[in-house]
Parts: sequence; structure tokens; C-alpha cells
Amino acid sequence: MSADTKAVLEVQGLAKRFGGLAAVDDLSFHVRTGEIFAIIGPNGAGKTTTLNLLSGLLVPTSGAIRLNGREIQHLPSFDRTHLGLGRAFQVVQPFPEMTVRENVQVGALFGTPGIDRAEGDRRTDAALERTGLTRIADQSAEELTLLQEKRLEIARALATEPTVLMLDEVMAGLRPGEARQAVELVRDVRDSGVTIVFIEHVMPVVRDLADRVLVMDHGRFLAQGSYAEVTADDAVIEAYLGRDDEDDDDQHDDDREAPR
Amino acid sequence: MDPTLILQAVVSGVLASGLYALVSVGLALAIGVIGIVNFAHGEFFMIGAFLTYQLFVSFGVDPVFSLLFVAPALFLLGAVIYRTTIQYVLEAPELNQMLLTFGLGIVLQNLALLIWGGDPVSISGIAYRSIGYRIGGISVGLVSLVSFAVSILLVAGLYLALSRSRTGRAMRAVAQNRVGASLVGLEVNRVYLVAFALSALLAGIGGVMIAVIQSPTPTIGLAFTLKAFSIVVLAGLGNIRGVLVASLVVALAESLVATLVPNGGTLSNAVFFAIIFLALIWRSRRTV
Amino acid sequence: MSIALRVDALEAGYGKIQVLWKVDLTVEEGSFTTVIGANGAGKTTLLRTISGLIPVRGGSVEALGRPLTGVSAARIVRLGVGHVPEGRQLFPLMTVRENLDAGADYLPDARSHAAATRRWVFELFPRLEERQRQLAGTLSGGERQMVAIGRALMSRPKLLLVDEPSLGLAPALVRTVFKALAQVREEGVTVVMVEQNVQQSLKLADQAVVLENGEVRRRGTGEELLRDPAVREAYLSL
Amino acid sequence: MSPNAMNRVRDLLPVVLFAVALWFLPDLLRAWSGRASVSYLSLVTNGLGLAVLALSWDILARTGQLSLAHAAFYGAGAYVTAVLARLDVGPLWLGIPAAGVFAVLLALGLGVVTLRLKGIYFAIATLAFTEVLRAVVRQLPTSFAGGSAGINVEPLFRPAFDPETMERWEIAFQRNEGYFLLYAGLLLLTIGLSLWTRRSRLQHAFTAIRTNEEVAGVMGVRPARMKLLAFALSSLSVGMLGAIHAHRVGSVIPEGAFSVETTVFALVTPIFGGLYTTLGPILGAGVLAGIEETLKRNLADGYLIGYGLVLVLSILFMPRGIVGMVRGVARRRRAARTDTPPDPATDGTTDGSEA
Amino acid sequence: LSPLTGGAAGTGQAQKAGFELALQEINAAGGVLGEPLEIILEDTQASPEVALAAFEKLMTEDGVAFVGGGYSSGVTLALIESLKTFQPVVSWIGGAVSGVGIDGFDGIEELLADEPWFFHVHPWDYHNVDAATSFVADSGVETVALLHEDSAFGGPGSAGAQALLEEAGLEVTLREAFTSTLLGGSGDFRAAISKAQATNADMLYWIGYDSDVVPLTSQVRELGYVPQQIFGAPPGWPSEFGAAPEAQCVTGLIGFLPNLPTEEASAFTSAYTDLHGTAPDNYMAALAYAQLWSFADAINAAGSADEQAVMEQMETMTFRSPMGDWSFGPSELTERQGFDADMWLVFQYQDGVREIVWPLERATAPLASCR
Ligand SMILES: Nc1ncnc2c1ncn2[C@@H]1O[C@H](COP(=O)(O)OP(=O)(O)OP(=O)(O)O)[C@@H](O)[C@H]1O
Ligand SMILES: Nc1ncnc2c1ncn2[C@@H]1O[C@H](COP(=O)(O)OP(=O)(O)OP(=O)(O)O)[C@@H](O)[C@H]1O
Ligand SMILES: [Mg+2]
Ligand SMILES: [Mg+2]
Repeated sequence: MSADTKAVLEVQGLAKRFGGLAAVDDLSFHVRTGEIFAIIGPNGAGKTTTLNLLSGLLVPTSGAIRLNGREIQHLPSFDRTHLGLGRAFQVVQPFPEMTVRENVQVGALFGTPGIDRAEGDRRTDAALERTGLTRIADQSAEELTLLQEKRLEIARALATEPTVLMLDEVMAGLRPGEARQAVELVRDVRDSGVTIVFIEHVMPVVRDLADRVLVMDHGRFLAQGSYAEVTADDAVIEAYLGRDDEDDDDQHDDDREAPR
Repeated sequence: MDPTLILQAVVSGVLASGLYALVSVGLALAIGVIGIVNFAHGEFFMIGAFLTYQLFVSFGVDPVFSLLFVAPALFLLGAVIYRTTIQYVLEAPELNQMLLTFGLGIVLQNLALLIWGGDPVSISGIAYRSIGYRIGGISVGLVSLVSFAVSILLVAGLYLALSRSRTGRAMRAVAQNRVGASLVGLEVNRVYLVAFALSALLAGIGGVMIAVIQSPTPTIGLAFTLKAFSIVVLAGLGNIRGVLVASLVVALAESLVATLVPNGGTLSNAVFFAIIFLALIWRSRRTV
Repeated sequence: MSIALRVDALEAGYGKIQVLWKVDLTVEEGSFTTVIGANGAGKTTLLRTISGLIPVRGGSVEALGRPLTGVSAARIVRLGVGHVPEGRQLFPLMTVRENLDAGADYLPDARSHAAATRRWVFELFPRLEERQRQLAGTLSGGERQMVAIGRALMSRPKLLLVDEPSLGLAPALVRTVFKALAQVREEGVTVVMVEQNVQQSLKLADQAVVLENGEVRRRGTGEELLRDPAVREAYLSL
Repeated sequence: MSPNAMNRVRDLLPVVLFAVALWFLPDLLRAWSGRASVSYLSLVTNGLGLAVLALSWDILARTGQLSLAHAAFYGAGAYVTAVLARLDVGPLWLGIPAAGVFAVLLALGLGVVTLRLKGIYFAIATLAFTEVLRAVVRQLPTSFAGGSAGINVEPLFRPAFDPETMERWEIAFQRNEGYFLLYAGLLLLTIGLSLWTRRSRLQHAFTAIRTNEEVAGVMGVRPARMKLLAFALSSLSVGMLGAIHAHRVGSVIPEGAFSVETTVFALVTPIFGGLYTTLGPILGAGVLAGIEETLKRNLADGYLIGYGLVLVLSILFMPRGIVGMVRGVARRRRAARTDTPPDPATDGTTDGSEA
Repeated sequence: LSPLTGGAAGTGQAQKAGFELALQEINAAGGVLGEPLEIILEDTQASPEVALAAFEKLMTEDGVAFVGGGYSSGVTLALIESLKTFQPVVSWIGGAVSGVGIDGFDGIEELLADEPWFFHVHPWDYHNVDAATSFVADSGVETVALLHEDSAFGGPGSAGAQALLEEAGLEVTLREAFTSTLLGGSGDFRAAISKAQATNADMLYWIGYDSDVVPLTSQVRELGYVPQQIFGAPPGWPSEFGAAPEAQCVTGLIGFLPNLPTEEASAFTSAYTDLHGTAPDNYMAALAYAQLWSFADAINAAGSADEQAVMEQMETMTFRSPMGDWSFGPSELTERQGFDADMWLVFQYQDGVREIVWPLERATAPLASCR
């Protein structure tokens, strides 16, 4: 793997145990600069745990994490953020006591050490603009729809101006139309030079977005490759997609409707 | 140092833990299980003590029997206080509950002051208070022994009730997720009412004990509230059995220090809180 | 065929915000109804109002032959209306097993069948059987969803309200869940389901409703709406 | 004008007015009520003291840390100045800044070890800390800290009496004026600190940490650093307050200096007035002190029953404290007039935390 | 100025009760200078800053000329500057910490001895110790174990006690401190008692508060420690304690007893009982009663409310009190000290009755041994 020089994020032999359970087990993969990298897998496969380990919310039992070649597995989460690792959560958790803008400001003002207020406000506005939240910027974060909450989740992460952005099931619960907007947003972010790592169960989204897909199962590496490759993989179908007659016509529907 | 002294210290310490457990178990239910931060818990306790006293002076009721009245009385008091006030701050942040219950505490304390005056009261003419059994140079106080036994029974009972019984699980459910609780068919408010009243009742039992072994004043409440809080927290919120262990640890330490150190009696509070402090810090460091 | 649920000119909301505007919905006993609609359309609010979690502001709700307006959520559950809520609403400090049992504990009839129902739930979600002793608070997103559904099933409801059950579930599991719900319906339980996964949910539906801005915009059988171009445009194309 | 500049004016104007008012208050009182102004000054001073305590506590609470250690900072301050005065090093007033510095160091020490504790666990740890500190002070050598008997503390002001030009009560007036101004200065300092945390980016950091420390960390906030900063800001004035108070009442004893009342009212007052705001704790202190004195003067025995009832009712009918209620009313007014949605900015600030 | 609420409310309420009785009698007897006497009660909450504001209120708003009541050294120290400023005629009951014998700490007597307007009613701490120790010396025991609470009340006192006892040729086998239940102690004195028991001293001499009486005495019995004497010097004793079995043979120091065999005493007791429905258990009531009467008498004798005249009368006059006649005279430092060691009585619970056993001239029964 280390043969690959353009790897922005490298994970080696990563493991996390909770008591008897190995939530993540000897997991290795790497993410290339500028790509969109998807992690999929059955429920409880260890995807969110992996993200928590990457963003420093959990301390790995063993293994190494490198960001731009630098070992970060021992750093606290804010240091990783300062080094350019941004993250949006699966269970959306905005700061309810703040307005939408203030929420984003947190990321903008503290995401990079020592930036001044003006720059912070610039980044805030940029992130709000990008996620289409400008209109409701002064609403309290308490009264948001799921969609708005998800956007806020992304906006906050963007405001930290990350080089790698990690998204955990941000599409879940969005109806197709909205999902399409979200897909556009992610692409657009990537095109602005941010590497993307995302977890998703909504396969069409994975299909449309992912350059490469990592499949996890029981905390371990199951398969890796392009969307086409992994979805053709029997092990993956067995563990994740499931074999089902409806399955195909689902795919067909989606294929037909998919914007090309 | 005389070994029997040390042995005596151990015995006294173990027995003394009974009182701490009695004081704390009700609070453990209120804050640890139901999640209501009750700063007036010590006042329930104080009221229990003065009711016992009043029953004694007015009707010569022996504290042992006044339990039969005091316990229900405090259950009622708890229920009333819940309906009139607590009920409205369930959703409110912890701090609001603190202010509310602290206010209640002031009211109860000064009511008691008005009714019973500020002097310590004592229940006279009960023989068992000063009975001690001597076993090989070690003396075992009857009352301490009983309170120890009672506290163990209460804690064990409460623990079983909460983990095994349906009502017990209902209390935990309601505390952990109100919406979820009503979606499994629980009348959230009624469950809380019972739980809170029950915690008052438990405090009342402790109050009876205090009325027997000490001479309470209306102002004892807060001190007991704080000690009870400390024990509950040391035990770990929601950990009923832990209350016994925590009480045992602090009581034993107090007793040993008081015996082994000259003037150690003056250190009892320091020891108590030092243990709490260090234990909390240590625990917080250990867990990641 | 009798009526399991009748919602009549229902109005509801939060504080100053009115969310539902005169929503009508009639569900026949034993049928399967799917409600689709944009985010914020009011689907969740509709379910929460039916199960008494938020008050009815106007109109009326009647289920299983009884008026529900003004009845407490707890009573409504005991009347036989189960609800898999948005956001799962589990008991984080209880084990998976305790969470499931809680579903049956407070309904005498369900309690007597608890063991059997639990076995069935474990058949639906084997992972839950593996994780019986784990605290619900530490479960993965999907596992929580399984527990939420399982808990509702434990109450052996006659009318089951399900809010976006497929949310966060792996594709294979989504189908399992939908199969399970179909099966539940086969056993005579009336199901009202809110879904974003239109493709599969509409397939199950005898009746489908499109909710937009708190008003019913379209009705029909699942198949009809699946063929409806407007619906396809709005909810299927990706 | 940039929003920040606007804020700055919006903050500073009332503060300046408040300062001016405080500056003239003694003479106004005197002109209005003559000799009675002596006791009024003492009462107002007590109120100011409560305000300093409450506002300082609130600053720390903004990071979600519910301190029961403010009696420790207060008592430590009192003892620092008392011991310095007794050892007779430097001028008397030196004890006050020294007390402030010492309190900050103490707070930082406590802050470091309690960093990982949350909610009630944190609260009890800090309470225990206070109790232990009291015991330690008692055990210190009597020659040094006076043991249980305590230490006498020299008054800061001994106005000279000149029978020609003044009446006796004017001595008391001048003395009280002196303490009043010290307390007032201390309150202004605290207000300054508070406004700084509210208007700078600290506001975001503190609120974020209070709501969800983990997420705050992922947003790049350094929780540990911020919490310690809050500890320092929150203890400075309280340490000095304890010191000045010691001079005012002429002695320190362990029970008094580290009293549970101090701890409790440090937290009760801001909740009553309105949490996480600058105005709230100050209003709370004023109103509570006022209510207590009024009840005391008008009811006989059991006036504290009334006081307790006030607290109970306040939380039932003003769950967000005085400030929260006022803002609520104002918002409803606005909503009634125009149909613009409520301004959530004011909303968030008084929102309770889940501790 | 009395602590009507808070931790010292017991004392304050007792003082209040005493004042009310005296006031009633004084005005029944024609008041002062023909006018009905008027008193203003201010609550100090036993808190320095509250007391300060309250005192200044009396001085400025109410224009009071004569100040009575008084309790707690902390409060008294807080008032000193202000007292010196206004210099009303102050007759102060409590604040017994003279400061004499505590180096490095200035007590009340040391600070106010030379103020002509400061009259102190309650005996000073060294008076108490003096009385207690001379009783111990007379009681015929040879060895004494001394247990004391460690706040400003029992700490300094015990040191003096030990010195005097050893002077008197007794052996102090143990001096051990504890934390009073009143100040948040756990109320478990077994450790201290066991230590005393181990020295097997003839007398257990303890200095603590009212609320320590019951736990301490009962634990002594529980541990099977049977000294000749169990002697305590708390400010007061819990009501009805006499009826408790562990009270038997317990001796205690007290300022006033309802069954004092003098007609002043019985008159006061009956009048008090008529007014308040209970017997005057707390001797602070008797002191407050005496204090108010002394003001009234002095003012009437002076024939005017002129402060100088009244102060002269107070210095010279002899007053009546439930404890017998008294007047202000010299003590260690001041010339205006009211009661002294002679005020103190030692009683012993004998079959539920508090028999006076010391000083012998006032005794109602001989001292019995517990053994
Ligand atoms: N604190 C914990 N204690 C015990 N087990 C845990 C803990 N956190 C996670 N787990 C377990 O680790 C496994 C991986 O969890 P994780 O949240 O990473 O799954 P996931 O891949 O994100 O699943 P989903 O797609 O449903 O979100 C799950 O089985 C979960 O139950
Ligand atoms: N607790 C609340 N307080 C205030 N407004 C709320 C609350 N919950 C929901 N709303 C508002 O009510 C409207 C409908 O919300 P609801 O959750 O019913 O929509 P939904 O159809 O379920 O959307 P989703 O698909 O995101 O679940 C939304 O605009 C939302 O902002
Ligand atoms: Mg996940
Ligand atoms: Mg919804």
C-alpha cells in the first residue's frame, strides 16, 4: 500500500476492542489525495467506530493512523482537526443553544489555530453559502428539519477547512431529490481539493460518488475496489447487499433514472 | 497500639456505615435512578427525625413503632411535593432542579424552626439507645447493629426491586427516555411520583434512626444532603449496591483514622471528603 | 372490512409552528399504508399525533374503534397502537434484552406471550440475539433501529406505526425489515409506515399517501403511485 | 458599523452607565437618607458581593462545569490576606491582589485534576475539595493560620474623626463607602471578564464544550485549555472578594471562610437571575438581596420561609431566570407587532444546559 | 441583636424568649421613665456581614441608644469597628472568647476592655474553665480524660482546662479533640471514647455542643465505659434529656436551672412558663432577661436616657436576676464584666431530675458516683 505515494490518509492494522467485542479488527486501507472514498458494510461492521478512531474520539487498541505521513493516532481530536481532518457525524448533533451561524462559527474560528475573527467570519459565510444555509443562518439550531441538520453537520465540518472530510451517513433519510443535491455538494467540495471519506448505506449514492469503495464486515476488511467491482463480489453480496430478486430491478430502476 | 482498640475501630466503622447507607439510598434512587437532583433530601430526613420526636413527646410512641407512621407520612410528603413542584421541572436542566429543591429545603427547614425551635431535641426514655453487647473486649451497639442490618435490607431490597421487578425497571426506563417510556405504555408522571415519594420515604427511615441516636436540629438537613450526594456519586449514579460499598469505605476510614491518629476525630470530615475527591479523580483518570 | 384508523381534518404542530393542515386518512383493518413525503412534510408529526406524543390541535383521531383525541400516549399504546418512533427512543443504559422486554412488560396480554414474541424478533434480527447483553446506548446506528422495531413488535400491537424503519440500515437488512413488516401485516396487524425508501415501501402498500407541507397531496394504491410520473420524478429518480 | 463594533457599543454603554451610577450612589444615598445611608450602603455592599460571587460562578458554568468550590476560592482569598497582614509583609491592600492570584492558582490546580469529570461528578469533587481545604486550614499551625480560633484582620479603612466638621455616623459612612467602592470595582472587573467571554470567540468555545465536549473537540476547540481558562477567570474576583470581606468583618475562621452558604448562593443566584448571561447573575443578586431584606424587615419569625418560596416559585414561573423571562416577554411583544420570527440569538443565551 | 435563624437559632430564640418576658414585666411595672419600653429585635443569622448591616440599621435608621443581645465571637469581631464608631451603650451577652491566653489572637475582652460603653454579661471563657475545673477538683476524682470539640468554642477552652487541672494536682490522662455534630461531625465519638476508656480515667470531661450530648453519653454506655463522673460543659442541654437512661449520673455545667432553690429563680421560672408554655431550659433566656432588666433599672435610676448617666448607674448598680443579684465589675482586663465563674452551677441527673451538686452552698443533693 505504501507504494502509493499520494496517500493522504493511511490506516495500518487498526483495531478497537470493546470488552470482548472486536468492533474494528486489524483494518488497513489508505485514501488517495483528492479522491472520494466510500466505506460500506453491514450494520455494526465497525464503520462509525473506524471514523471515531480516525477523528480521535476513541483511542485505538492497536494500529497506526497517518495523515500526510504523520502519525496521529495519539493526538487529541482538536489537533487532528487542526491538521486538516474534518468530520460530520452519523447521529446529527448540532449545538442546540446556538444559531446555525454560531454553530458553523465554532468550526471556522477554532478549526485552524490562530485565525482572526474576520477570516473566521469569511469561512463561516462561505460554508453557509455552500450548504445553502445562509437563508436560515440566524435560526436557532433547535428547530431544524433533518435535512437542514445534515447540511449544518457538513457546514460545520467544511468551516474547519479540512484537507480530508469524513462524512457518516449524511444521506440517510434524505429523499432522492435532496440526496441528489447532497451528492452535488460533495462532488463540488471534492473539486475544491478536499479528499472525501464517507460512510453510506444508500447504494445509488455510493455508486454515483465513490471513486473507490472499502467494504467492512465484523470490523475487518472484506473487499475494496470500484463500485462495480465490490458490488459484483460474492462475499459482499452475501454479507451486505443480500441476494434478492427485487434486488436487480431496484438496480435497474436506479440505473434508468440515474442522471448521466 | 492496643489491638482491641483497632478491632473496635473496625467494628464501629462497619456498623457506622449503616447510617450513611440509610441516608444515601433514598437519594441514590432520586438522582441516580430517576435523575432528579434533590437538594432537599436532607430536609426529608430532618422532617422524619422531628416527626419521630413529636410522636414520642405527644403520644410516647417508641421510634421503632413510629416507623409505621413516619414512613408513610414522608411518602405522602414526597408525593405532595412532587405533584406541586418537582413534576414541573422534570424536563428542566439539572440546575433548575437544584434551585427548586434548594428553595424547598429552606422552606422546610424554617418551617421546622418555627414549629420545633432551634434547640436540639432528644428522645428520652428509650433504653436500647445505650445498649452494647460485649464480645471479647469488643462492644457492639444494638442500635448501630440494627441500623446496619436495616440499611443492608433496604439497599438489597431496592436493588432487587429496581433490577428484577417490573415497577423498578419502569423507573429506570422513565429516567432514561421519557418518550420511549410512554411508547411502551408507561404513565411517566405516575412512575416518577411513586419513585420520588419512595425516596422521601427512605429518607424518613433514616430520619427515625437519627432521632434515636442523635439530637437533631432543624438545620441538619443540608449537611446530610451533601454527604449523601457524595456517597451516591462515589457509588456511581444509578448504582444502588455501590451505596453500601461506598458507605462502608468512608465509614471504616473515618473510624480507623479517628482511632489511630491523635485527635483523629477532628479529621473525620476531611477523611470522608478526601476519599470522595481522590476516588472521583482516580476513576476519571482510569477510564478512557 | 372495518376501519383500524380514521384521521379526520387533523391539525397539529409545535409551539407557533403549525405542521399538519386538515389531514384526512382512513386505514382499513389489516391493510398496509405507506406515507411518503419530503423532509419536514409532517410525516413524523402525523405519527406522533396519532400515538398521542403531541396534542391534537384540530380534527380528530380514532383508532381500533376508540377516539384517541386527548388520550395519553401510554393509554394509546395499551389500546394496541405500537409506534417505532423517529430517533429510536431506546433506553440507552438498559441491555438490548431489557429494551425488548420493556415493550411487553406493561401490557398484560403482550407479557403473557413475551417469550414467543422475543423468539420471533430474534429470528428477524439474529444480531440482536448475539447482543442481548450489550447496552443499547453502545449499539451501532442500525442495531438501534432493529431494537426499536423489535421493542414495538414486543407489544403485539393491532395497529403499528413505523417511522422510516429503513433509515441507516444496510440494503440486505432493509429488505429483511420490509419482509418482516409484510409478515407482521400477514398476521393481521394494520401497518402505517412512513418511508423515504419509496421504491420498496410502495410495493408493500395497499394504500399510499403523499404528504407535502402538512397536507395530503396524492392518494392511491402503492402500485398507482409507483406509476405516477410526478411521484417518480420527486421520489424515485436518482 | 461592523456587528462587532455594534456589540462593543451595546455592551460598553450600559456598563459605563452602571459604573457612573455606582460611583455616585453613596452620595445620592447620603443626600437622600442621611445617616440611614450607612446601613443601606452595607446592604448594597452585601448585594454587590453576592453579584461578584454569582457572576464569577456563571463564567465557569458556561463551560458546563458546575462548581461547588467557590467557597474554597473565597476562603483561600480571605486567609491569604489575613496571613499576609499578620506576617506584616508590605502594605495591607497588597493582600487583595495576592488573594486573587492565589485563588487563580488554586483554581487551576483543581481544574487540572477535575478536567475529566462531568456534571454532578464534577460538582461533588469540587465540594469535597472545599471541605478538605477547610480541614487543612484548621490543621495548619495556630501560629500561622490561627487554627480553629481564626485570625483577626485589620480593617482597610479607619477614617479619622474630626468632631468639628463631622458627626460620628459619617465615620461609618466613609468606611462603608470605602468597602462599597472596592466591591463595586471588583464587580466591574468581573463584568469585564464576563463580557469578554460572551463577546469573543470564547463564547462559542464555552457553549460548544457545555453542549458536547467531544463534538467541540472535533470542531477544533481545545476543551482542556478552555476549561482551565474559565476556571482562572472564575476564581480571580472571588479570591479578592474573600480578602476584602475578611478586612471588612475583622476576622477569618475556617467555618465562616469556607462556608457552605457561599458555595450554595454562588449557584442559586445565577440560576435565579438567568444563566450564562452577564446581566442575569447581577440582577439575581440584586433581587435576592432585596427580597431577603424586605422580608426580614416586614415579616417576623420565619421570613426565610417566604424567601424559600420565592426561589421555588421563581423556577416554576421563570425557568430561564429573570433575564430569560424578560427576553421572552420582549420577544412575544415583537412577534405580536411584526410577524418576523423570534430572534433566536437572544434565545440561545439563556437556554439551560443539560449539565 | 440575636441569631434568630441559622445554625445558632437555638440561642437566639432563647434570648428572644427572655427579652419578651422581661419586656412584659418592665412595662407592667410602669416601663422606663414612665414610658413603655420598646425593643427592636434584629436577626444576625450568626453571620458577620448580616449583623453589621443590622447593627448599623439600629444605629442610624432606628436611632437606638442601648444595644443588647449578642452572641458568637465572629459576629462580635465584625461589629467592633462599627461599635467604636457609634459608641452606644452596649450590653453584650455572648462572644465569650476573651482572647486571654490565646496568643496571636485578640479576643473580645482584649479588644473592648477599655471602652467605657461596653458591658459584657456572660462569663468569659476563662471563667467557664475556672468554674469547671474547680468543680472537678472538688469532685474527688484523680484522673481525667478530656474530650473536646475543636472549633473556637472547645479548642482554646480545653487547653486552659488541662493547665488548671494539672495545677490542681490532677492527672489528665488524655486530651482528644472531635468534631461536633453541630458543625457537621458524624456524631460517632466511639473512637475518642474508646481511647479515654483505655486510660480508664476516673472522670470523662467533655466540652462540646448541645447536640453532642445524646450521642456522646449513649456511646459511653454502649462501649461499657463506666467512669466515676461523666462531666460535660455544652452551652445547653437537649430538653427532656433527663428522662433518658444514659442521663443518669451525668453532670453538667449550666448557667441557670429552673429548680435553683431561690425565689428569684422560681419566680422567673413560673413567669416564663406562663408566658411561653415551657420551662426555661436554655440559660440564655435567663441572661437575656437579666440583661434587659438591667437596662431598665439603670435608666430609671439615672432618671433620664442620657447615656453617660445610665452608664454610671450600670457600673455602680446591683441588679436582680434569676441567678441572684449581679453587677458589672472587674474581670481580667475590663471593669465592666457582669457574671463570672460564680454564675456557674454543676448539676447531676439523678433519676431524671437535675439536682444541683455544686457549688455546695447552693447544692440540692450530694454528688453521686456512676460506679
Ligand atoms: N462503546 C461500545 N461498547 C460496546 N460495543 C460497542 C461500542 N461502540 C460500538 N460497539 C459495537 O461495535 C460494533 C461497530 O459499531 P459501529 O457503530 O462502528 O457500526 P457501524 O458500522 O457504524 O454500523 P451502522 O452502519 O449501523 O452505523 C457494533 O456492533 C456496536 O454494537
Ligand atoms: N420539536 C419540534 N419543534 C419545533 N418544530 C418542529 C419540531 N419537530 C419538527 N418540527 C418541524 O415540523 C415540521 C415537520 O416535521 P416532521 O419531522 O413531521 O417532518 P417529516 O416529514 O417527518 O420529515 P423527516 O423526513 O425529516 O422526518 C418541520 O418543519 C420541522 O421543522
Ligand atoms: Mg454507523
Ligand atoms: Mg420524520
